[in-house]
Amino acid sequence: MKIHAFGAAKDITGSSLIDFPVEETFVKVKDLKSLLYAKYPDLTNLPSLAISVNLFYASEDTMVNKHDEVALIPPVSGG
Amino acid sequence: MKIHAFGAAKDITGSSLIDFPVEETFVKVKDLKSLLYAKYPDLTNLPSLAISVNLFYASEDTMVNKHDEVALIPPVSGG
Amino acid sequence: MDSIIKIEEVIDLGAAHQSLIHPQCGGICTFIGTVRDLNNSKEVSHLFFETYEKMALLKMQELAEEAAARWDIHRLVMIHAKGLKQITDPVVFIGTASVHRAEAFEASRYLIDRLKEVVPIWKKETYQDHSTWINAHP
Amino acid sequence: MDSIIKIEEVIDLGAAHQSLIHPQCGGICTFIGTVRDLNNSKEVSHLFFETYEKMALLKMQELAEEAAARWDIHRLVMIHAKGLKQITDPVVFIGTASVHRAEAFEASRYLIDRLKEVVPIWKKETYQDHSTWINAHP
Repeated sequence: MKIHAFGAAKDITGSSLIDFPVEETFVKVKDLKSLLYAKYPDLTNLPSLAISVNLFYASEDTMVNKHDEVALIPPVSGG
Repeated sequence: MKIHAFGAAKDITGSSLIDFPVEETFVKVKDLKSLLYAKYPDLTNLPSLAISVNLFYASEDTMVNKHDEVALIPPVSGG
Repeated sequence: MDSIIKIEEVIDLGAAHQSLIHPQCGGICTFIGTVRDLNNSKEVSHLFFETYEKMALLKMQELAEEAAARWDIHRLVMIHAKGLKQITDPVVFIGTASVHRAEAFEASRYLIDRLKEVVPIWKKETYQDHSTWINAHP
Repeated sequence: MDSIIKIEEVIDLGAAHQSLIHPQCGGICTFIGTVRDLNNSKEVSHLFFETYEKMALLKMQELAEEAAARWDIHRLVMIHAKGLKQITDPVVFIGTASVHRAEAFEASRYLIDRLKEVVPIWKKETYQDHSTWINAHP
């Protein structure tokens, strides 16, 4: 699964587009986050980490398909 | 006494600077207004009429000197 | 606080904005009043603004001081137009700059609200067949 | 309602204002965010904005639709800058035009408040000796 990473999340993962191994075709956002936290423990230091799926904020129970556009959204700071 | 008139008040008095006869050297704003209403009855049709004395809004009891800068201020409508 | 307070024939919006920029400020809130083509369902042809200029400038200065006492603003601009104005012309410009945005929004809103209440400026609207001073009729 | 929603390297403030002018509108309220020289008492050298551009534009579009549903606004402009920015550079422009001023003030305030909450854009501040992503630390 390709996952975009921005801002502080990009600094932690070391790349703006990470190739993240996921076994199943579908995975729940909360399970994906657990896998990400296991591989990149520093992500747990962020005040919050949202996941977007196909350009929309996803809930913890959203099912993500391997081919969806997924991104790691640390706290925003525009404006 | 010279009195400036603006907007609708100017249209009623017919001039932007009227030469208004006042007998005493000092006159209260409320008495000045009575004299003005007597000479220009249409002024009473305005929703309000403020008097400024030396560039400040005056109260009904303000004393006006013949040589003060006096103006008739109908409802403002700037902005 | 630095302020610019003016009454002029034509408002230079670019210059007005430029003077609001301040290195310590993160937010600028502006209000621009423009001439509308309709008022109370009547088609407006043009406007005319008459001002009691000396007193209007003094009142605008007072309002600026009130705003500066109430909100932490670093820059303030208040400009009102005078004379003949056509549809879409800017007739008033209010702008404030502050460290945080809430103060700029509140100060600019206060300034335009109070300007409309107390500053001696009068607007005459001309329609197809007649003219009238706004607010002068009960 | 007509709206302009963009993310660009440099915000053209003159063009942004021009597109807010509408003959039926009497009031335009704008907010311009600029780079401050100090944040939490630290001297800022410059900023960098990273954006998730596709999603940011979609979110801004959603906010514009929310504002249009809530207030009677005829024109709306939301522009955010990206890339490297220096002190006093404009980084965000919000503007709305409405028949009466209250709606433009409320809509513009809503748009900037919500933009800061939900639009995926990140600001990195650089000081004399280090850089940090804003809001990324507890």
